[in-house]
Amino acid sequence: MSPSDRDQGRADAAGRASDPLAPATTPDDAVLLTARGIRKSFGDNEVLRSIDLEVRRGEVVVLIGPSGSGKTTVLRSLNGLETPDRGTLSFAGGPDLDFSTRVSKQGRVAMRDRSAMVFQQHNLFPHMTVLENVIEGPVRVQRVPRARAVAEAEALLERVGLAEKRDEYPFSLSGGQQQRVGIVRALALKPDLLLFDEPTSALDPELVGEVLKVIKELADEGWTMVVVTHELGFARQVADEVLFMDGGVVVERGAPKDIFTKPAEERTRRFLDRILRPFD
Amino acid sequence: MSPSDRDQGRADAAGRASDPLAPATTPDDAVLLTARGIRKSFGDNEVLRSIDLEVRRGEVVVLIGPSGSGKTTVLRSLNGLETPDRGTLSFAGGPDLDFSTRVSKQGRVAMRDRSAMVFQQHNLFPHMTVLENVIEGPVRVQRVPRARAVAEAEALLERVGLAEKRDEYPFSLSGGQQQRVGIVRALALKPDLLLFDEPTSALDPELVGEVLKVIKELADEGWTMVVVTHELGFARQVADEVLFMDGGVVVERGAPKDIFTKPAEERTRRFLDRILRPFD
Amino acid sequence: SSSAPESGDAAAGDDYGLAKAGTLTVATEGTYRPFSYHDEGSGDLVGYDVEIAEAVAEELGLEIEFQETQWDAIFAGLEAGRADVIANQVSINPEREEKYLFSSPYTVSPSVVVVAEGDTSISSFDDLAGKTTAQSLTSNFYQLAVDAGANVEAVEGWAQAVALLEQGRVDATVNDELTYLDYVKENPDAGLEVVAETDPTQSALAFAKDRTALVKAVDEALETLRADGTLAEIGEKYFGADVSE
Amino acid sequence: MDASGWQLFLDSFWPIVWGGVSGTIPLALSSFALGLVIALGVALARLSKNRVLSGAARFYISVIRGTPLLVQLFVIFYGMPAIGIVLDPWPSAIIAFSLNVGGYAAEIIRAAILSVPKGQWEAGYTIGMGQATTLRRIILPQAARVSVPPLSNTFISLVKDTSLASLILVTELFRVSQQIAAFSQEFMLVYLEAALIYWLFCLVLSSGQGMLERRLDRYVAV
Amino acid sequence: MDASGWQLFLDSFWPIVWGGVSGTIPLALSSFALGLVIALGVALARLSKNRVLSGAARFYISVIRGTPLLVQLFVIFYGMPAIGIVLDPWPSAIIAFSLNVGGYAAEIIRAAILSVPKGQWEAGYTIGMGQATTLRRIILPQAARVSVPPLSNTFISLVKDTSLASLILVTELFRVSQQIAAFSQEFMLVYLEAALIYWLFCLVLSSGQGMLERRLDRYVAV
Ligand SMILES: Nc1ncnc2c1ncn2[C@@H]1O[C@H](COP(=O)(O)OP(=O)(O)OP(=O)(O)O)[C@@H](O)[C@H]1O
Ligand SMILES: Nc1ncnc2c1ncn2[C@@H]1O[C@H](COP(=O)(O)OP(=O)(O)OP(=O)(O)O)[C@@H](O)[C@H]1O
Ligand SMILES: [Mg+2]
Ligand SMILES: [Mg+2]
Repeated sequence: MSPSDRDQGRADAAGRASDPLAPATTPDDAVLLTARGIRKSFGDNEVLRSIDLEVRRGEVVVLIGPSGSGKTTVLRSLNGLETPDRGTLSFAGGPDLDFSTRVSKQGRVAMRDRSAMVFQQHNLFPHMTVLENVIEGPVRVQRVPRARAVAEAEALLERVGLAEKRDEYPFSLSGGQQQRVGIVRALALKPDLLLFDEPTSALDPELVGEVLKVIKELADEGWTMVVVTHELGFARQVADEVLFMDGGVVVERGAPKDIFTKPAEERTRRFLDRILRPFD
Repeated sequence: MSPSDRDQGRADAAGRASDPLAPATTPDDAVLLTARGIRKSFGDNEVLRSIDLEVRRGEVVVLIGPSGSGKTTVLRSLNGLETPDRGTLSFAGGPDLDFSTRVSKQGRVAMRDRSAMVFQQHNLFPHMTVLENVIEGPVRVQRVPRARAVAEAEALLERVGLAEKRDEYPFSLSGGQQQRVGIVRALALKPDLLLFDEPTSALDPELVGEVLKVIKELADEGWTMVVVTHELGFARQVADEVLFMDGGVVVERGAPKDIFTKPAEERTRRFLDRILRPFD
Repeated sequence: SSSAPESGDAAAGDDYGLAKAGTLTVATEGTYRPFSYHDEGSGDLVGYDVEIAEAVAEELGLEIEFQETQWDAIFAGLEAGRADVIANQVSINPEREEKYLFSSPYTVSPSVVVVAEGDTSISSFDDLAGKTTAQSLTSNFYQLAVDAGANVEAVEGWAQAVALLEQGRVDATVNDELTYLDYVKENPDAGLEVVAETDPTQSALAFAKDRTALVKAVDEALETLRADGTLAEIGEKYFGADVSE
Repeated sequence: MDASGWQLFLDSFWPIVWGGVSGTIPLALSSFALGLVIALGVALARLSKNRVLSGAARFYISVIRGTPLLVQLFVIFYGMPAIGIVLDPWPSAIIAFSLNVGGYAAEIIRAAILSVPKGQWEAGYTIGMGQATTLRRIILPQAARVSVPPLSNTFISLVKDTSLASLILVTELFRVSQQIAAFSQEFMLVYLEAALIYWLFCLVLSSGQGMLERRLDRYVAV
Repeated sequence: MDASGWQLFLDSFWPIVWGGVSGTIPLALSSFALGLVIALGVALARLSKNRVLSGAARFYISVIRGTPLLVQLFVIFYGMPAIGIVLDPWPSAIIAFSLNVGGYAAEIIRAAILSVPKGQWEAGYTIGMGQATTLRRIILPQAARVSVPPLSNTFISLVKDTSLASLILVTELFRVSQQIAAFSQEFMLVYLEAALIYWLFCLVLSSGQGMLERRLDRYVAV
């Protein structure tokens, strides 16, 4: 990893304090992240069997696939929450990790700093208010001055319609509001890459829309993201590329309209059928 | 309540030991259940404000509505898990309850015996095998001889494709399988009325189909049921009547094709929009 | 280490190996009336043994400090070198003489068999055979009762033994005559009587094996106190009699 | 440890163990069994909607936990005769320890019952069971699993607390050690030996707990 | 209670309370505070992936819980001088009770840490925190809430267990009662009075617990 490249990215980020919701970089065709041959087993269970992935700046990649196919494990590997057994992961501007050899702690930390995850169950900190949740990362980890972190957090909350909730504890918010705070918490870190793991599947159906809307806006504004979701309609509108995973491999990948309308693989077709037409 | 009417019903039930999946009565136009002016408050929170409901034998009534609108509370009132503050509930063949006066314990028990509930979170007994879960009610409560209860349970499990799971504990089943066992457990009681509270909303999307399929088959076979669901496609296919609830009242009711295509009320339309087109 | 003398002090007790220089540290129960107890329950530490120890310390030109604890811990404290001496009616017996040094005795009193008034089935130590008595484990009396063939129930002290006797749950208790006398003085209606007594037992101050110099000095002090009538005086105060011989 | 100390250690070992086997263990086991029954009753009373019942249960728990066990033993053994109830040492000890366990375990059982999801009650009701049947067939078996670790702690404490029974004339492990210590005047050595033997007993009990937990865990994913 | 009994009760009340205020309470509070620190360390060691560390923690917990507190006190006060460590009664008592609390509370804290959903760790990591920061900022504040009730129980037990401190020359509530009982020979009455005073202390402590719980509960729905 080259620190100067890295600082470059940060400098971009710092320049946009006026609009904290804007992504770190403008969309272009530069590759942000390359993963090659990622493998991961839990005991005997081979969960990922050589996953390849490329994410360009400003691109939205959607992962779909049945339960247990390894989607979450892919995201967690990208965020450094899981250490693959093999394969390489490299971010433009570093780090560059090869998991066939022992990866240093710094390497994993550096990788984690490039991305931020939004979880299915939001995982907000219940003992902190909305604002405290959002500024915790910037203030404690990134050492941003508190006043600036608060100002940015307020702008972000405003943007997702939660300005007046800043001093509430998470328990008093609805599921959709909690999830939006989760997104803001990730955005406040100004990561290069946003990771979403089924951000709406724990929500009541009528709350799904408000969260998807925020994610769609982020996509439109040029944030780079990898999204695991079962909301196929959403995927079709937002994704630049869709990957269908099953049994730890990427079975098929392509533009959403291709995957959804004429899947090449029988497995993909069956999966889509089960979701789109559950009771025929 | 007239005991002889009631025994009549049971006698019907007893006559179908050979096909336990068949409903207690054949579909006809007789009203099975009438609810009038059901009200219920939790503290200051008026959750149900005069709900009227009529369910005919063999009919499928679907309740839809936003979170907190009182759908679950309606179902629970029908199953005697919740005691309304006011209103009347009467089953053909008894009991006939008026909640404006104090309702006897026997009355509530009698009402509960007429219906069985399938929960969102399945609520299987984790310490019992699949078979034990299913025969617990018949053997312990209805005093059915064990051998007969086992035979009927096996037939039911066979019918939903879970025959070979009879000796497994619930934790080792998938969500869809657990939910199907939950349905079998309710069926084994041979209730006159089946109540489903969002039976698929805790499931992975690709498991939803297998459960809805079973419910649809039950509907086709003439079981009487009240279903709370957000699966509008399913509701459209299966429901005889759809009720849209909001804020503790039934805002609109009618045939599914009417409700879904040309809702009379603005509130209904907005709700349907949020669910059907969450990200426009 | 513990015997380091303080320079300014008159070097009293230099050779005794005291736990705390210039101070005689005395272990005692503090809950054993009338030998070692608190005046009015929560007042000063007083009692026959306490005053004897105080007199000895004064005679030796030492400060005195009491360490109050249960019987089990008293001996542990002596062995750990935390206390220099035990003043708690420790009766001299062969097992103890093997482990500890003793001063010359300062209490000589018989042990008595106490029964509920009117119980005629016991009139001697031999009658205890097959009977049940209540004794505190740590006392010499326990051994006496066992030797007499009694079933011994171990209790924490005199008060519990008397309670059991009064409730009819044991037949007798063996104890020091002095304890008995003190009790009936306070509780004249207790309904107890003495039916037998032994030859007098001797109680003395107990020391760790290596404190010969201290024992020698204490013996001399006791001799002086005996000679000048102090021991007798203290006995008069607590028992109305000199019990030191 | 010198030779005579070692000899004393060896000579005392079996007598102390025997004190445990004949005193401590039967006393602890019987009090614990009885205590659990009391605790279940108290826990149910505490959970009941009846204010008098739940108030009485709270009071009971508060007194048992707020006062020293020693005094509880004294009251039962030395105090009850004042109102004409004279009990032998063993019954007194078992009653006192059961009542004590009853107070501590009641809170554990109550928490365990509350930890079973409400949906399990409702599932019981919807298949037609009454409250009592649901409790017995559905809730308690699940509560049992949750309460094994804290109840084991209570039991292990009880094993050591039974040493207080010597105060009311029950001979058990600790009393035997005290006797040996008093006669040998080797308090430190003998108490250390007693501690070692308590510890061995506790290790055995803990492994029993492990087995029980595994048995009760058979129906949950690990 | 007759007149002289009543008089004794009144005369003893303040001395016993004073024994509590000057002995029991400071001893219990300081040992508990120190014990919590030890417990946190032991709990973290027990949770660590390092086998030696977690094995040592297990052993420590097992010994502390498997042996009588009385022996632990004995060893520290009367045993340590044999290896040249001579401590005064109060320091000895505080060390012994802290180590004891450390063993019991370690398991409570461990369970409380484990009870915080794994997702909270991951949320900490994903905003860039390391393990130590996540533990301190995210996990422990949540674990605190869960552990207040069982820790209060430990504390209440400790309050009563401090009566053993009299063995090592610390004068506290129970010692004062023993002195009064020895003088008056009315042990039943005096011990009952001591129990009453312990109970009063515990009631005060429980209400403190209630306040603490309400404070910690402010961020959860009720
Ligand atoms: N920490 C773990 N230890 C052991 N096995 C694990 C672990 N995490 C995941 N697995 C296993 O890895 C497989 C893939 O899990 P993963 O969560 O990545 O799937 P997924 O595609 O996200 O599924 P879902 O749609 O249910 O979230 C599953 O079989 C799962 O049981
Ligand atoms: N036991 C209870 N005590 C207090 N309030 C309750 C209770 N049960 C339900 N409520 C309240 O009643 C209202 C209606 O709840 P209900 O569960 O019936 O709604 P619902 O339509 O089923 O919603 P959802 O789609 O989220 O399941 C809500 O405001 C809820 O908070
Ligand atoms: Mg997943
Ligand atoms: Mg509901």
